[in-house]
Amino acid sequence: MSDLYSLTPYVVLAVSALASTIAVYLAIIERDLIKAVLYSAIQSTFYALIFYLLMVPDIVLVYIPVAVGLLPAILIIAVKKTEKYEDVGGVPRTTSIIVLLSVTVFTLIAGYLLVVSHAITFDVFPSLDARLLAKWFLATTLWWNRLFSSMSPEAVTAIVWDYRGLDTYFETSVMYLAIIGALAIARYLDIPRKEYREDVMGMSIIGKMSTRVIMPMIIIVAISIALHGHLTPGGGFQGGVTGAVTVSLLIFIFSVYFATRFFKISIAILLRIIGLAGIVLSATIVAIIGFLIGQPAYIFQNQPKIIAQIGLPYEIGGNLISGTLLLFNTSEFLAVLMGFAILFLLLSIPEENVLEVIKGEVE
Amino acid sequence: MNLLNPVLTIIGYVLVGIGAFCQVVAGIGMNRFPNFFVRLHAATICAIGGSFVPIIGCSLIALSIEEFGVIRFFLAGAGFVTAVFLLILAPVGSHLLAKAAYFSKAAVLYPKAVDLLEEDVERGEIRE
Amino acid sequence: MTVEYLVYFIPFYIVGLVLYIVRALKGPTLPDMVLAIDCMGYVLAALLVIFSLYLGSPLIIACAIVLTLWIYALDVYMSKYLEKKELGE
Amino acid sequence: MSRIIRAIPVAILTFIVYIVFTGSATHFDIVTGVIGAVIVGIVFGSVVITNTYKFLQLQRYFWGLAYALYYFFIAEVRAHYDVIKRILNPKMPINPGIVKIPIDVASDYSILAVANSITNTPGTVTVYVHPNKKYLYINWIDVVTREPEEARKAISYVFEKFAKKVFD
Repeated sequence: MSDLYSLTPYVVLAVSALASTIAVYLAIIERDLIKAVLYSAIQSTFYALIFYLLMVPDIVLVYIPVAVGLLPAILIIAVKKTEKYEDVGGVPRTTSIIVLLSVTVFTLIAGYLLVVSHAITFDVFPSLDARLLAKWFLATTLWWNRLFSSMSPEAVTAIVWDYRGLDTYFETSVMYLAIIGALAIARYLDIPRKEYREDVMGMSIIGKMSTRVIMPMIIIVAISIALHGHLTPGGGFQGGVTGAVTVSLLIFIFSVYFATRFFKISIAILLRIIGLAGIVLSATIVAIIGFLIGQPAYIFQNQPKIIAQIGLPYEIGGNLISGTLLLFNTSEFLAVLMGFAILFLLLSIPEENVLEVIKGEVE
Repeated sequence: MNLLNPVLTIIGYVLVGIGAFCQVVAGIGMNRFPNFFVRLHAATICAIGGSFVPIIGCSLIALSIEEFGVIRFFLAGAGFVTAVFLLILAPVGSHLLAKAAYFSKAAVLYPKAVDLLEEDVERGEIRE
Repeated sequence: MTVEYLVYFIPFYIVGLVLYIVRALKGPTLPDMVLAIDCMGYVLAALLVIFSLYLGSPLIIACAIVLTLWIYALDVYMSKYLEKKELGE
Repeated sequence: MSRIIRAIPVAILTFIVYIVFTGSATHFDIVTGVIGAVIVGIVFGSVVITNTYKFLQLQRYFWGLAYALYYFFIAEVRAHYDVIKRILNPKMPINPGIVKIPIDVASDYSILAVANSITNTPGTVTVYVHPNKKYLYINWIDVVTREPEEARKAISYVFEKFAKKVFD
C-alpha cells in the first residue's frame, strides 16, 4: 500500500502532462481568443508544476511570471485593442482530432521510453543516478576551492557565473534589445499629462486599498529573492519579474496617471541604464582591477584562477557574498524591473494618442 | 523545544487534513453549483479552507523537523508569508471578478431571491 | 517529526485539482474559467508547499509565493478586460 | 517631513516581512533588509499610510489579535460548515441573491477589512461598494431577509465592531 502511495509524484506528473496537452489542444482550436489565452494559462500552470517536481526551482521562478503573468497580460491587451474573434474558419474537426491523438500518442510513447531507458527512474525521486557531465559540473562548481568554484552554494548560480557567464549575458541582451525596439517604435509617444482622480479612475476601492497594503510587501519579497540569488534559488531576473507585479497592479488597478507619480518613462529608462551599467561593471570589474595593478585577469571572472590570481572577496565578515554575484544580482534586478515597467507603461498609452501620432506621421 | 515538536506536528497534520477535505468538497461544489455567482462561494472554500489552512499547517510541520537544520525557518517563514498574501489577495480577486462579471453581464445571476443592486442601478443611484 | 505521512493527503488535493480542471475546460462563461483557474492556482500553491516538505527540499518553496501573486494578477487583467474601460484608466 | 514619518511604519513592516520570508537573521540579511526596507518605505510611504500615530496606540494591536482569533476560530469555522453542508446535501438548498447592508466606519482600511472578512467567509461575497462608502452589496448564498439592518446583523455586525476598534 505504501509502495502505491510513493508513486504519488508520478501520478501528479502524469495528470499535469495530460491536462496541459488537453489545454494546448483546446487553445489551438478555440476561436474566442480570450478563451485561448486562458487555456494557455492553464497549460503554463501545469508546466510550472512539472518543472517544480523535476526540481528546477529557478526555471519555475522565471516560467510562472512570464507564462502565467506577462504573456496573458500582453495577449489580453493585444486582443482588447484589436478583435476578439479569429477571422480564419478554424481547423477542421477531423484534422484537429487527428492532431490531438497523435500528440497524445507521442507523449505517451516518449514518456514510456524515458522511463524504460532509465532517464527517469522509479527508484528515487529525482534520480540519484546523476550522469557524468552533471557530476563533473557539480564537482567543480560546488567544490569549495577558490581556484575552481565561484563560491556559491546554489548550484545553478555557481554554474552560471564562471561557466555560462557569456551566454547568460547574450540571453539577457535579447530582452534588452526587445525593449529597445519597443522604445524605438514608441519614440514619439508619451503618456498624456492628466490628473489622477480617485473616484472616477481605476477599479473598486477594495482593490485599491489592498493593493496599497500589498505593494511594499511584494517589492520586499522580490528584493529578498534577488539578493539571496547566490544562496537560495532565485536571482536578479527572478526577483525582477516578481517585482514587476507591482507595476502591472499600479497601472491596472489604479491608473497609468497614478503610476506616473512614481516613475515616468524617462526615469525608468534612466534607472534601467544604471542597472545595465551595473551588469557591465560586474562583468568587467575584475579585468579592470587586473589591468590597473598589472596582473592578468579575465572578464566574467569572479574568483582567482590558476593563471589569473586576482578576484573579489567571497565573504565579508563571515557572510557569503560570492564576489561579483551580489552586484550582478542587484543590477539585474533593477534592469529587469525597470524594463518591464517601461513595457507596461508603453502598452497603456491611450489609443487616441497613438492614432494621433500615426496620423501626423502619415501626413 | 523537543516537547513542543510533536504538538506542532500533530496540529500541522490536522490542518493539512482539513485542507484536503476542503479541496475535495470545493471541487465538488465547483462542479455542482449552477452558475458563476454561486461558484464564488466554492472558490472561497478552496482559497481559505483548502489553501490557507494547509500552508500554515506545513509551516508548523516544517518548524518541528530538526533534521532540516536552519533551512526549516526558511520554509516556515516563506510559508507564512505565502499564507498572508493568500489571505489578503484571494478575496480581492473574487471581489474584482464578481464586480466585473456582474456589471459586464458576462455571467447572469439567474436563480435569485432578491437583487437590490439591480434595483439601485435601475433607480439611477449607481452609474457604472 | 516526520513528513512521510503527508503522502496520504496529496491524492485528495489532486482530486480537487482535477475537478477544477474539469470546470476550467467546461466553464460556459469567461468568469467561470477565470475562477476555476484561480482555484487551480490556489490548490497548486498548497501542493507546492506540501511537495517541498515531502520531497525534503525546503529551498524550492519560493515558487509558491510567486504563483499566488501572478494568479491574482491574472484576475486583475481579466476583470479589467471585462470592465470594457480604457486600459490606462 | 511628513513623508519621512510616514515612511517609518512601512519600513518596519517591510523589514519584518523580509526577515520572516528569508528565515534567517545573519548580518547580511539585516543589512540588506534595512537598506531595502528604507527604500521601499520612502517610495511607498505616502501611498500606504494616512495617519502614522495610529501605529503607536497599543490597544489597536490587542483588538487586532481579538479580531483574528474571533475570525479564524468562530466566523470561518461556522461559515465553512454551513457551505460544506450545502454542497454535500443532495438537494443543494441554495437561495442566492444580492442584499444591501449599511456600513458605518470612517477609514478606507476598515472598509477593506470588513469587505475582505465578508468575502473570505464562504457564503458571502462583496460585489460592490456604494460610491458614498455607506453601503456594501453582498452576494449571499442563502438570503434570509432583504431588510438591510437585519442582513447587517446576520453578516457584518461583529466584523464592523472589531474593524472600528482596530483601524478607525
